[in-house]
Amino acid sequence: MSSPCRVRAERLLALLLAAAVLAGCEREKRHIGPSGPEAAPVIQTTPFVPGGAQPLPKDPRAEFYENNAFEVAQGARLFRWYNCSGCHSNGGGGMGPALIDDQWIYGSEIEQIYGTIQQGRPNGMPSFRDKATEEQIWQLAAYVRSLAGKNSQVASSRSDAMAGIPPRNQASPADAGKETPPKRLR
Amino acid sequence: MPHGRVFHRPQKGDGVQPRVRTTARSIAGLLGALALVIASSATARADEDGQWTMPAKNYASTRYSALNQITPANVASLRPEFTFSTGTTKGIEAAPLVVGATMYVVTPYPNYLFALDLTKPGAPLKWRYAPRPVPASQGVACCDVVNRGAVFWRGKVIFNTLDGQTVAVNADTGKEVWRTRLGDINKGETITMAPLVVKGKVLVGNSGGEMGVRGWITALNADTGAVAWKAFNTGPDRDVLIGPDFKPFYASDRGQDLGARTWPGEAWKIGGGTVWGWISYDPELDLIYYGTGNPGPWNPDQRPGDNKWTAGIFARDPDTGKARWFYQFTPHDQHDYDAINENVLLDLPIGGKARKVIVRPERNGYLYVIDRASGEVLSADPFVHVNSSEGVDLKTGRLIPTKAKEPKLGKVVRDICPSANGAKDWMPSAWSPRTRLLYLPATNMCMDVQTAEANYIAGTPYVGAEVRMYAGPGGHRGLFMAWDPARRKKVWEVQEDLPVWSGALTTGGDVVFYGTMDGWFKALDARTGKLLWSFKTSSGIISQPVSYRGPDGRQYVAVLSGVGGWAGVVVSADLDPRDPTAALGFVGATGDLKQKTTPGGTLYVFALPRAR
Amino acid sequence: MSQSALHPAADQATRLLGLWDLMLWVCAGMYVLVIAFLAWAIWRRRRAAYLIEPEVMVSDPGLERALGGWAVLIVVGLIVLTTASFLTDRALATPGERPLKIKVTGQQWWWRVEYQDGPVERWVETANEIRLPLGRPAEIELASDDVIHSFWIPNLAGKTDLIPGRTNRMAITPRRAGRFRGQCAEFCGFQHAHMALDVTVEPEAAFEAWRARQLAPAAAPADPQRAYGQQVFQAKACAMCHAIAGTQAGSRNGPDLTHVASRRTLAAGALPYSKGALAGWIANPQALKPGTNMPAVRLSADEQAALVAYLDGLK
Amino acid sequence: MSAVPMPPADAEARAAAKLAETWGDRPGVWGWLTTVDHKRIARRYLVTTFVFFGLAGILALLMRLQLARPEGRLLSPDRYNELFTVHGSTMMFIFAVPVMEAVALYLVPLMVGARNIAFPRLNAYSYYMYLGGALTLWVAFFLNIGPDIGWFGYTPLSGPEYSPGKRADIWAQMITFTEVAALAVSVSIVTTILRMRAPGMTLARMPLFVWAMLVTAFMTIFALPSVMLVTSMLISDRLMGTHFFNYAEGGDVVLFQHLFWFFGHPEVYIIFIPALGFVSAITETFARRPVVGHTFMVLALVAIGFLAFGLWVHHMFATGLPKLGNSFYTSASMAIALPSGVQIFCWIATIWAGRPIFKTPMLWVIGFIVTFVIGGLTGVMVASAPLDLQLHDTYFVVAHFHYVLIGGAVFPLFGAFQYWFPKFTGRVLSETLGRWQFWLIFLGFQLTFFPMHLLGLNGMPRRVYTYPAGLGWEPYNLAATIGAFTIAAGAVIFVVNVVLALRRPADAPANPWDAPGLEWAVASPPPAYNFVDTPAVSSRTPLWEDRTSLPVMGGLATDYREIVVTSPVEAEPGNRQDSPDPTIWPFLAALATTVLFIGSIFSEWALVWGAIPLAIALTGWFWPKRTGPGGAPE
Repeated sequence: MSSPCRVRAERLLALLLAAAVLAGCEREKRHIGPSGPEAAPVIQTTPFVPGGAQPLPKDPRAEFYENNAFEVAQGARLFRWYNCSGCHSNGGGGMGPALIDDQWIYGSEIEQIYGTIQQGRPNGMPSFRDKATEEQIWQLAAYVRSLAGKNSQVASSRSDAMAGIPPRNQASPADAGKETPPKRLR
Repeated sequence: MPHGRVFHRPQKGDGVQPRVRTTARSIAGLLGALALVIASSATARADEDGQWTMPAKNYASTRYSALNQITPANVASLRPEFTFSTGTTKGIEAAPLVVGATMYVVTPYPNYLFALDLTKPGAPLKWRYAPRPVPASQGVACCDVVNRGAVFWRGKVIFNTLDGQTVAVNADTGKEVWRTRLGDINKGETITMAPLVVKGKVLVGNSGGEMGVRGWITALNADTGAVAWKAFNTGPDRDVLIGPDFKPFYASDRGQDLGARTWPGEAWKIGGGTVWGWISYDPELDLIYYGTGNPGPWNPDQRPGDNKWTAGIFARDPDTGKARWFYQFTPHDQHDYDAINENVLLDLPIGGKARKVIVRPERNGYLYVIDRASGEVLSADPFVHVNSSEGVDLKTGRLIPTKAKEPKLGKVVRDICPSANGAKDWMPSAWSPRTRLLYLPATNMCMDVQTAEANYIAGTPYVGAEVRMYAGPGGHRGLFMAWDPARRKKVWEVQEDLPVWSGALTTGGDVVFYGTMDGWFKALDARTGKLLWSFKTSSGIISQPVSYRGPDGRQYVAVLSGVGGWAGVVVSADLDPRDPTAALGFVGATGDLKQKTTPGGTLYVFALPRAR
Repeated sequence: MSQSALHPAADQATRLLGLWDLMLWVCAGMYVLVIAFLAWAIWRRRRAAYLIEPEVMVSDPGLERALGGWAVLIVVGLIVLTTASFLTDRALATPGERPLKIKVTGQQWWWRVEYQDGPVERWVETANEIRLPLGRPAEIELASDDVIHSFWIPNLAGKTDLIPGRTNRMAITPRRAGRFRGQCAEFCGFQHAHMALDVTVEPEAAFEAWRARQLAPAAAPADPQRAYGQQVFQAKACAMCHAIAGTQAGSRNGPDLTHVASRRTLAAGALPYSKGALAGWIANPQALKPGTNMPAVRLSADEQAALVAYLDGLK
Repeated sequence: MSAVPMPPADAEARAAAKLAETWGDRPGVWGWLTTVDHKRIARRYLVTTFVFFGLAGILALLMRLQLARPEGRLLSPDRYNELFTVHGSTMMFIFAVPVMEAVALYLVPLMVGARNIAFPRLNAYSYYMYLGGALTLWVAFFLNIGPDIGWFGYTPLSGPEYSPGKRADIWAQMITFTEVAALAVSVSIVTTILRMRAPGMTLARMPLFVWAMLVTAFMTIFALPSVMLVTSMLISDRLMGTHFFNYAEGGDVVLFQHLFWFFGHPEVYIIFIPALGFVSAITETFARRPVVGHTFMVLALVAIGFLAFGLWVHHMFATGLPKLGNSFYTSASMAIALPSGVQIFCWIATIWAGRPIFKTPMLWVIGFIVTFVIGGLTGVMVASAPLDLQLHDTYFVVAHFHYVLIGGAVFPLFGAFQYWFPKFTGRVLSETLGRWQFWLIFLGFQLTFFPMHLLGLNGMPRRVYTYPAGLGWEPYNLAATIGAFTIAAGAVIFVVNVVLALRRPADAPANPWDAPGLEWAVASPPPAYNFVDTPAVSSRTPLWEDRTSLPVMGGLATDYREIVVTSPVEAEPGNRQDSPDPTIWPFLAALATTVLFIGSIFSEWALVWGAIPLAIALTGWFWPKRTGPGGAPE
């Protein structure tokens, strides 16, 4: 009853499935243990450098935070908890600029967003340097990227709240510039 | 088709000619009250000097200029005389001032003050003054970085800066005379209101009801800038300057320390009640009147109780600041119905007697007529579609909230009318003693609200609500109407597609002016509401038009164009209209504005062609 | 401290224990009958040989009559139990006189407790602890801010869920003073296990004294170190989530800490309160309660000591 | 002691050879993939379900290790949450329901005297779907993407805000997989029972196990769509941002619970009612007499089937629903004790009136009664709306449903396995090892789960990854852990027993227990065609009726797959019908469905693009067979 072909078929299926989901493994990791101290990334708001163009400095941690669903979800929570939503609403902006569009005053790279949150910016963005841990700033930055559709594969479709913007897990950076006015409700 | 539709409210027994009948009735009403008209208070009938020295024109806040060169007959030939770019891209809510032969224009952040020389052709710049407010103050200004104007007082132009300072500038030289820091942006305090000077005291109040500030009004010595008194609008009686003279009309406003006891714990310390709107003054009674903003946060569950003294009106002694009476339009406000609107001081025949009243079109949707000596509400009538409340109980003075429209934590409560900006926000109305009508700009919007726990983190928003606004019944978002406060009814109304966010101006020529958010500056017949003239300006209009007599003796009308404000911040701050909750929900209603106008401030001054 | 439905300290739990006793005896009786019958059936013919020709044509009128009797017995038993259950349910639903109104909000993974009793100026907020005056009914309003939780103090009453978007209510009339433990009873994520409530039933006078103390804003820092601690609290991430009445801190993401040192547990019952435990908790919350939303905030030794001293002074 | 009738030997042999050729499968992998033989598929189901039973059991042991002592630090809360979710989900969706169906798939056609099951291709499809679901869950679990939301997956914890990533989607799709499989099986079983019974097997003569499966299959058909619906709504919320469970936008989190338990409660009976069938069959054989009160037993089964749909709210008494409504569900929940009590009585009465032989299967039946009655009585307790407020979501409930599900379903299943193992494999399991297994598991079970009643009453909630010391919970937890490992020892003996038996030659007689049912009329294991000639039935216990021969009905074709369709009530032969040939299409269709389901975890477009290969596979599947006149192939 346990013929060898049966085992083989199962293994094949398992392999197929494994291949399908392995890619998504990293973004499912949930880091809930204690975390060690971290250094801030190098922050540079513009790629314009005297003496010729240079790539923006990349931080090795950026990848992890940006492509991890759990970290992005933590960022979404902090976005509400730390009153980011008070100024940026659900990403459409208000007292602060919109985050779901494709305009980035201080840069759209996650390291640059980290810098904006951590350092604050002179036209009204407060500095969260001591107000949030490094990990939390990464999480927030990763969530902000998801608002712009930069990492929609790890974004949640919605929160348990009033419907605001279209589902972020469906957003792509290409949509970010499009500003179709909302249909009149009612 | 940018022009609004004229809509005549049907009258009882109306036949085929409503317009004629309306006019006839107005005239009949006028005749009937002739004696009273003559006896009308000086507050509403100042002798016309052709100047415009304070945003509301006069202490009674009528925004009525008796100049009468421009009439319904000739208004069609109004044409721009000169323009002036402010160089700003934010919403301009201010009224230009005209003193003598100089016009003063104050801009939104960075709060430039320009003086224009009206004696020369094209009114060239005389001087400019830049107060240089802290840029970070932009980050704590709810609903655009506006400024609602300056005031002129004895050779000084006095105005407030976004970062919480009051500045007095020499009107001739543009040199700073004094500056006083009143607000702290790290607590979320800004100042956007236009000050008023009464008996040598500059009255200033703070903004930031969405940031967890504690509202106050203060009086500064107009010569030195020193604080004469400061009254908070929440907290114990000594802070509110409530003493033995305080005699509110209604029992619910009487008691010890209500400003603290109608709040849980120390919530009153961050409870709002700001003063970012209009102040009026009655020299006879020697009282100032001003309204207090919404209680904070918007989530009402965090502040059970009546939340005194927010969302109400104070009468105070201008010399000492001592409160005389208070009336709360919206006790325990649940929908951000700030009560900062203009108080138009009139003498009206009510019940056969002439009464000194305040006419107050309130954000909660009711037009109140209040005895300004006692604080008694004489009438309160809805002037737009209202379902957030069922009416005002005139016995107790209390608004009767609709149970089904009360926000519930976590739940979305739908179709609350009017929306958070109210039936009428800050944009002031105008009263014509000739037509005996109040001309009021209004909005027709409803909203969905979801409340949530608000976190007080100093310097960040303290709201606890998500809002999504949209057009009310009929689909038009704005209204401009004429209201007869004595007969307590609407006489005519014009429906506008976009919210009407500009103030009103009426003149001795029986013409009414206002602007629309897509940039049309309009003149209507004051008696019928008929559109007589319109002009498309460069940006949306959300400011207060004024009229003055130029050095050449001609009547001018001036208005600042420059879209923004809460209603227009979607354009001025380039918000994303895909988020209907953006800008506290206003983007839900005005998401299409970006396709209709662009930001940028310009002064427009109009006049009739010179007689040949 | 006790967390048991078998040692009731309130009317509600007592009624439920009564119902439990009834159920237990009725069910035990039934069980004894069944097992006795089974034992009899087994012993009756136990020496039967294997592979006996089966009986095919059988009729069992006697057994079928017995079956009828058994069915009647079951029905009677069920009627008794259903009636008892119904009556208990009714009794639980009856509100008491002069109820003390308390609102409990469940959050991942702690409890916000608001005493909404009397005029609003007398309202008090605390976290993870409930004090109840002996003999006075408490009416508890239950809500949730995130996921479903369940409010359960077995010594006092049965559980009721806290459901986002809904408001539930329950009544508790404590009859015995003492300290009890409550716990979240609906799976709510990582730290469902560490979401406990410290419940004290005490005489009304003691309760009022406690409430008066809770009503006061936080004590001003008594010495320079504590004053520094207060600055640290305000300057660092602490103030982003916690409130301390009488100071600038007013965030409601985490528990209100106005009188944190007067509580007997920390981190929703994860630790008994002590200055040392507080220091350990602040230093590394993720080690003690993995997954908690409290982050480990980087502090220097001085800052840490000052902060702990400050918080420990908030009696 | 075969009771098969003896026609002329050579004719019989020729017919059998022809039938074997007609009904047999191609050898090798192709034959494995294309088979539609209900027995082969059922065997696959059995092996797979038991593998996952073992795996889920290992998870239980890990949880018990964690809880053996207070403040255990063996597992992180995240890991623990995954463990109990995967344990519960596996036990409910991947073990309990499918294993009962597997036994039924094997036995029901034999018991009703049919050549194959109705819709055999659907049946083949169902297995691949089931396997796809099981692998989805477990592969994900091994990749550390195991769901961590409980087997019940309550919103909002399972919703888009509180379950980031794909964990909850994997859980939801696993359910869709397994429920598609279960629905396919149920449809096949209902049709087999109602239209393919041997002539003369009227409903009144139908064995109790077949009755039990008929009720179960109907319950499945009515209950499972509810859970498929609710998990699909959940996926839709998570993937597309719909608002079914968003209380803020008019959705309702409690709606999830209603829909889930509308399935979830009948689910318990879907697991438990087949076990009642096992118990009836075993009792009958080993008490050496028909079950007392057959009619009452059938009525009780049907009554349970109906009542089971009226009690789902007793899982939700703590949600604050209106009190009067709760009282209704209390009454209904308690009422189900009556049919259960009647059945218990009938079995004991059968033993009492018969001459029982205490072989291992019978031990399991006695273990079942002793254990299950406790579970039933605690069920009465938790059915009481007010009392449930103390017991709900505590270890009392853990104890209760393990008494019901292990005592009430797994014990009979082990008995059934011992009992029917010769039929499945042609080998008899060892009695000695069987008894060791019984006693270890029975005693280990009591040691594990009885203390949990006390834990629950003493306030220990469920689903906690650790607990503090000092609340008096330590000894009970330690006992439970020891008990759990005792059960594990019993399970090891079971595996050893099976392995040893399989190493022996297949020499079991057709009817080793001298049992009365038709399944014992064929060889052990049965040939591909089951019966040479369709039996004709005139009694509830056909093999006890005439000890030497079984009347048959001849005339069915032997050169192609032909079956006889009988009337639903009286089982009168009606028309003949073709039974489908082996085919690869169900496998391909299952593959296409798997791609669609897995794809729809990631994108709703998978529904669109995945439909194309699925449509192709189904077209191939249903492509009309070219048939000549009279139904014979051209």
